[in-house]
Amino acid sequence: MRAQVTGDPAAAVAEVHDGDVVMIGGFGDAGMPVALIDALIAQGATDLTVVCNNAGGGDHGLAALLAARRVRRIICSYPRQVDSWVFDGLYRDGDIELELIPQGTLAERMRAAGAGIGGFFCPTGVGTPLTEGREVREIDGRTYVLELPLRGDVALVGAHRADRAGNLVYRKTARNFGPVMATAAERTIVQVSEVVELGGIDPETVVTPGIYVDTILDLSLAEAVAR
Amino acid sequence: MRAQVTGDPAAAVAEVHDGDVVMIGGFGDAGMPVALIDALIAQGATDLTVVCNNAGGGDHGLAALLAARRVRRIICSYPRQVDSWVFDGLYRDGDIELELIPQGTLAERMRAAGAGIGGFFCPTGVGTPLTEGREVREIDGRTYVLELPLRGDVALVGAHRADRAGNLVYRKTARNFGPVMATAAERTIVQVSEVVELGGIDPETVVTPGIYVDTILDLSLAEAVAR
Amino acid sequence: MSRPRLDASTVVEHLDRGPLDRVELARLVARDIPDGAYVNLGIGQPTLVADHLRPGSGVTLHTENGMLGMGPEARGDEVDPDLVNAGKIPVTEVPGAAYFHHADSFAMMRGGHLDVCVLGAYQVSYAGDLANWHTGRPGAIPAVGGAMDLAIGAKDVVVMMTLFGKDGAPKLVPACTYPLTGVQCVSRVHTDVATFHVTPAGVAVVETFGMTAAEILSRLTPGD
Amino acid sequence: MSRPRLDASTVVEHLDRGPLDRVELARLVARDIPDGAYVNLGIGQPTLVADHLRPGSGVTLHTENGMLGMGPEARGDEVDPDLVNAGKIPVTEVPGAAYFHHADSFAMMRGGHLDVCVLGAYQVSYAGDLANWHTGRPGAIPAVGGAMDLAIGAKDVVVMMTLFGKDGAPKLVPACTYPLTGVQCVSRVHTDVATFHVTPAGVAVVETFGMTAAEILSRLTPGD
Repeated sequence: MRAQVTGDPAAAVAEVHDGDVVMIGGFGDAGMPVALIDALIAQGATDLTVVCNNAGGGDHGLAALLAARRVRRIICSYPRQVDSWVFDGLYRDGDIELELIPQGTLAERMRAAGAGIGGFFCPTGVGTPLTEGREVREIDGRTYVLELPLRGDVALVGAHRADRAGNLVYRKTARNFGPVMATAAERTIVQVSEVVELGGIDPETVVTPGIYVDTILDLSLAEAVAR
Repeated sequence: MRAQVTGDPAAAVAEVHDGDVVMIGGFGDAGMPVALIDALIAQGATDLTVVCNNAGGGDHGLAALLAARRVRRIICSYPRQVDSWVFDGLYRDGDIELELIPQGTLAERMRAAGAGIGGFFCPTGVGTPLTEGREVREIDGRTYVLELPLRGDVALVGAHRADRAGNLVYRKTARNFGPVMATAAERTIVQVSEVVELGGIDPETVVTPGIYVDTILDLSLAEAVAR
Repeated sequence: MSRPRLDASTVVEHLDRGPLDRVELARLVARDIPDGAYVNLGIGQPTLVADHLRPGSGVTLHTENGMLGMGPEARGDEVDPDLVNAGKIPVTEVPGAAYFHHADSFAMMRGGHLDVCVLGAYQVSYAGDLANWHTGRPGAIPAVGGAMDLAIGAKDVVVMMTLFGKDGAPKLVPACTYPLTGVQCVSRVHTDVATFHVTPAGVAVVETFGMTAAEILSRLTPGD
Repeated sequence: MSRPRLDASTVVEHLDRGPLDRVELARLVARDIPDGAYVNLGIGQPTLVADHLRPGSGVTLHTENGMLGMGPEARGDEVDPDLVNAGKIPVTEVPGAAYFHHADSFAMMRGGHLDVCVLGAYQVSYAGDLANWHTGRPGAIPAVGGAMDLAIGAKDVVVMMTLFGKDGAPKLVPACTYPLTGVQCVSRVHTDVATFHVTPAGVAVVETFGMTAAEILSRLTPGD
């Protein structure tokens, strides 16, 4: 169904529930949907499983969500950063579960979820501790491990611009996980710097078609509301 | 390695060999690389396996390649068209082999080849004659059939515009199979209406990154040569 | 598999009229498409449904050859050989359209993101099996296109067909005799004389046109 | 697994000098990257290689967070928080760049389309096994990022490291004791004192710096 546009961050994340699997876009801070995360913290949903490439840096965004103790488990490829002290502390104290997945497998498992693929044979991580005990198969002389789709209840995505049909474009490497998470989650909530009228995005340049977008937080409206 | 640009159709297809698996872009005539196919007919390679959504229409392009009896086997989803008389005749006379694959599975098998996926469990065609006798698996309550990657020796792709780094953009629904075939073939040969300098294509709008492109036939040069 | 079930508590019989013609059938199918839905209309008769979508319904049309926001068939100067629908007919784009390649387009279909697809059929079984790609006749050249992907992909697979063939044989059958397109995938069957919902318990007649539900049932199961 | 093999017929010994420093090592790695190659440079020391690519070499840099045509680190006004490399350091784009999402970026890597990747390592085995993501030390927080994808994806996986650890222990070993990143994936090992090629027969020393091949071999296999 057609995407809804709002300027109210609270309304945008109203339907996130305790125990949800929440996919959060971004690679470090690039593409991280900070306004949506802040709204989610205020909203109060807890016992979340977060899927995100990193485990947050500094004290803002995902790190703030972790610090608020809303996340039971994080599925990511690279939790350790110079400024990942919030995650590091929780992890060392046993207060958060970590599932580590190679970055490309993380992306591909979400793509599989979005693309209706039941599973795929992946060469990444074969013979390493990260695929230990898993089903392997030799195909055409190469060994692969079976990977299953990774689905989300909600995706929080930071994009650059949307049109009223929900089509999205991103900026530079802030594109990263947003497009694939938008396909993998039951409900996709996006924050953008502006929403333009139909026709305002060239159809040849759309990165995420509107079919994958449920709710758009228009930050230009949100700022107007805040003022 | 960096893409080579040429205005000479013969040079563009010089390295296609007898027995090659040749992927040919296009959905009907939209995106069909007719100049490259004509050059391939003149070049003479034979005993080809062609992967293409359709089996050619009218007497031009792929139909002409079939009429020249260069194709032993065709792998496609939709051979039958109102004007597919060339294919129809060859097929009825037993002069061409046909492997029929659901359109999305055709695309996904090529994507798998390009993406290093060894195989994937696909829900399409389960319980139908097109997947009879194949390995099936129930995952999460749904039945899937195992599909394997589909690789090409060569892909012939019709795009709209290239830059000197080989980045491609397409036009409207002529995009179709080109981007995925470019990833699935050992060598990708593209025809474009023009090649622009570096910086002439916005990096945000590139559909096929140059890494997937080996040879570019610049039709504006080809016309200049022909004149 | 269970027989077609007649749920008398919900059936609406339109007996003051004859069967639906093609245009009326298209209009009926269009009526059942929710506002804001993403919809794929199959080649042939289903294409007619587009003409009956309410302006302002916010329905977005998908064409499997790589587009959301497909507009009406192109006329005159609008014809662009690079812009065609799944039947290779030149079409137009509406504002807010998006193009994507074939792997992405079928990921969208297979991944269950389309709300509705409308397909023609040779046969639908009481269990919702669909046969619409191949007659299986000797000499017929098979072609499947995107039919199997649509059948398993869309949230709602709606079939549009006449209920009986030219020879009078029902197309809603206990088990398909034609090669299958998909298994237990159809959710609704719109025909000229009746509309059926496919449920886990079987097929329910929900609306009839020019015939009573009892008449339809007896013609569907003449041997009973 | 076979021992490191010394192929005396091809080794070049540079004995009029000491070991390579970090800059010299980066220059050497850069020298071996073919013109026109698509290359991913791992986080840390491998990043230095970019500074030594010959202008006009036509080498295109890939960063796994979604870009081909990555330029040098951004300075001053060039810094854009939306444009970072795999180490989250602000970078620039060169003309002819392209952006793509993560699934597409790793499809490119996993699909074998990158010509070369250059990675740091804790250990490389004689068979070309790579360990570079986790020390396995108690309390260490594991993080893998794109290391495993690069290890199995690039046509040539080139390792850059010192040959011996601070404690003198060789990092080129009969079998890795650290958790593996990839199995039999390394094709070339560039170190401060020697360059090795990994072949199906084992590891061949091809060039040395400040030590003879014989010395290196004896330090690698002290127990022999």
